[in-house]
Amino acid sequence: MNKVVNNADDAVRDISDGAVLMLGGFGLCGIPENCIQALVKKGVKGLTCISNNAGVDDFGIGLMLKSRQVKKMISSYVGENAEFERQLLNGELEVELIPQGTLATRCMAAGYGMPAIFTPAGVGTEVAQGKEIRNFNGKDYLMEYAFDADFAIIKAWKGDTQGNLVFKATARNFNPLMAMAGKITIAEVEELLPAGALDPNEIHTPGIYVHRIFQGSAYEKRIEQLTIRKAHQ
Amino acid sequence: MNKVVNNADDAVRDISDGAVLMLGGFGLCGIPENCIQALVKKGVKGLTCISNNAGVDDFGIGLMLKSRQVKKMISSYVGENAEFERQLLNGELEVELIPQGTLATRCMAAGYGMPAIFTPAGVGTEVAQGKEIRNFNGKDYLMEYAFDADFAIIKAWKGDTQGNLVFKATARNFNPLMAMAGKITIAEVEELLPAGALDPNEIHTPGIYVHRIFQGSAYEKRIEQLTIRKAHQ
Amino acid sequence: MALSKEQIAQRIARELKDGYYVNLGIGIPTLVANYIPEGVHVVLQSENGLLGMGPFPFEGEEDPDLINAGKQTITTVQGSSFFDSAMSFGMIRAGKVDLTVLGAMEVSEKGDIANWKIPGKMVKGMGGAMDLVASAKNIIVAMMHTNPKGESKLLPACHLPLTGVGCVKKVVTDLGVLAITEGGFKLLERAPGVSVQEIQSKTAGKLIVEGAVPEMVY
Amino acid sequence: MALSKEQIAQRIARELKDGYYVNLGIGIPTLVANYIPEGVHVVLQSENGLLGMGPFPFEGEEDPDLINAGKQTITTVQGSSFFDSAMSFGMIRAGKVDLTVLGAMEVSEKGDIANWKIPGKMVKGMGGAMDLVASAKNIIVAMMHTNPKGESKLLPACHLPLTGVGCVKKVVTDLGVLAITEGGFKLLERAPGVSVQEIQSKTAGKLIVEGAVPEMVY
Repeated sequence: MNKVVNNADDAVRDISDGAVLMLGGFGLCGIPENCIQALVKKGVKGLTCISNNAGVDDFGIGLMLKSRQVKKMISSYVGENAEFERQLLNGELEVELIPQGTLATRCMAAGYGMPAIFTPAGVGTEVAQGKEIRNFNGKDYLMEYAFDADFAIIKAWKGDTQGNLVFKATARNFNPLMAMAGKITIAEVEELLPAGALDPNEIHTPGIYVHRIFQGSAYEKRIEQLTIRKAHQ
Repeated sequence: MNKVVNNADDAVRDISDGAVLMLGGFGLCGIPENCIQALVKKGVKGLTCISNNAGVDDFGIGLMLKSRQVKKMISSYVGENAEFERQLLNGELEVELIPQGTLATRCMAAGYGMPAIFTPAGVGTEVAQGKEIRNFNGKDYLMEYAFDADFAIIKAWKGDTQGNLVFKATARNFNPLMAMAGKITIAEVEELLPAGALDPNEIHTPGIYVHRIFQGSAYEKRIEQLTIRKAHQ
Repeated sequence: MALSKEQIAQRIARELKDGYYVNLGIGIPTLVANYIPEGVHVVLQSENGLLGMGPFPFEGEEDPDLINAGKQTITTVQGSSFFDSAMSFGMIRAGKVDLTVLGAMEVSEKGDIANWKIPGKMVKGMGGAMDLVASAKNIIVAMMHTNPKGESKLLPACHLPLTGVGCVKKVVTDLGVLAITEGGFKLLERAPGVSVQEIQSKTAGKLIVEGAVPEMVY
Repeated sequence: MALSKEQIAQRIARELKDGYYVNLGIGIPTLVANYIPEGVHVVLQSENGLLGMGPFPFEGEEDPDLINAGKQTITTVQGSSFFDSAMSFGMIRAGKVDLTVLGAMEVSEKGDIANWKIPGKMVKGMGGAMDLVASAKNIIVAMMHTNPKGESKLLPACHLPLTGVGCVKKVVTDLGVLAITEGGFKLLERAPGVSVQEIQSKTAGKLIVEGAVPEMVY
């Protein structure tokens, strides 16, 4: 039951060209930095990436975009990325934009074995095009399908050797949802602990969802929008 | 934003005859003991109770059954209760039995604003009668609707004045799901703390779901099946 | 005189009621947090997974793991809680958030809103806006009455791709406060010194003016 | 000689593989936990919200907040985790549990199972059984080969109301081990000293016997 692998290279060893990946994080917050670097190093191509955002030019998924590894992005917001824009406008990159709550719930649906969910997000907009609309109690909902991803690659704060995970603050975001949703789930953690070190009441992601885990290193944790107030405000 | 009420009587003050209630707990584990007693004392009648079980003859929802306050039970398992059986066989009580996972997920659906969910549980059985069946990827699923409950009455381990809740061990069960699902959610807790006392990373139920909270008293926490091993086994 | 962005935020803050859970969008809506009236306690939701958002951190106290939906570093207040994005949008979808304030490019007299896409321009994505407008019980739009070209943003029907349909309840602009009613935009208040006539001339959608329209007081 | 309930559990335990997540039903299945082979590490799931279920507590160490799905007091092992019932059945539905062992009143040669309701008798409810059988990847039924009246419980089709359809993969009874195959019950192993003929005579459903059927070794 020991799910520990040596490092990011080992964790992503069998991700091959054309794979569908989920990548946790919101902006640059809570992203699997080590695995992204390992994927860039590995040079795997033609990836479909399901991730709320696409990183920035020189960090996060932006690094994979720069090295032309991404065929398609499925995201809710892809701003802040000039290289992304260039590839998209040149037709080198496909993008599917979906509402953030729909993105989150389609991950959850996969993790919960629910093939589809209903949400009102996007009713009456171009997001609804081609989708089944259904009325419940006088309100229209779109039927949206669970994601089907080969790998979920996520980042947690603490984890144990059995794959149990705990997230910190808003670095939680999509990570526990994607953890549930991947056929193979790879978790990198800031602190890897022996089984039993985490309080079973406080575990966010039970180990059953996690297939590989390792302690990451050299986390940059870049801040995208440093916003501060003056001491005398 | 202080949601604290004085006691169980105060918390259930406006529950009236014919109300639809969700009651947390699994067997006698994690049940809202104080509120059940207050409901018995109040004598409110004709209730529909959504709860995984129906208590035992002299405890839990069994107390409400004994005083003939329950019109209908919606549960997954109602054994261990002679009075329940008597009322059911005499036609004094309606019962709707639904699979436990369906029960849990219909609570979650209500809390997540999803009008319906799909589950394979019950396909090909009498549970499927009259329900919409839908095939996804070669597998049949039943469409099951979100519950619509007037009040959710739940029990937590710790809570704060803003309604944030933490559950202990398997006393969690249906409690956080029902907490999300009630139009009005009433939480009784073993320990009521000031806002800020709970670690925001470790909260199971955010306060937004909880409308009333109070510190319960005199918890019996009865054990339904005391099972022990011998020291020398 | 037309309101400043700060004043628009200040006016919207008067809509807050004690005990409200509130989601504030990026831009003018974010400023609303600076004007919460005395005695009114609200909890701010950030859709990336936080209830109980506090002010920006002091320098050196920023935490890269603690950001808002605009990716800005923030702090928390007492009684806050973190959760995943599915629960976050679950509570939005279930109508647990009492008030949502967001910006818009266009609002129609039927309450439609367009705020995510301009054809021909690079699209950044809708983020959580479509979820919010489809589910929130009470949506107030904060925006300028006209665009930089001077064209009305309050229209009979939106020209831009929609974010949501028939969802906006109220619009607070630099010129006034307008409720979406069955007949169109009902003018509730004027900015100090701004005439009904000026508002009429800058409102392309149907404007309803009943009796004397009070002037806002600042 | 026919197997005891303990021996049925012991035989099923041999199906466990290292790293399995396993859900054990009430009755004989619960006993499987006592026979987990050396060197095989499995994690027991209890559908009321626990991964990492341990043995029953010593006297005085029982915790009313810590029970299994049979409402028995239990303990946890290192690396355990608690969660709510929706996540619990979510992981079951998503096929994360590798093996489910449960009892049955009847099993059909097509893998249908009936284990929750007898018409005319008080119905207690299906609990989590319908969810488990509808979703588990690998379901083993543990039961006696015949009912107290001596009638076969392995049938061409179930007489009792179904719990699930075409879901059982294997049946371990007091007389043998049978796989559900396209043609019917394929006899894999006999209990020590039990003849193929006896099994045939007590199996109402189609029985497939290919070559010599090995005897179990205890």
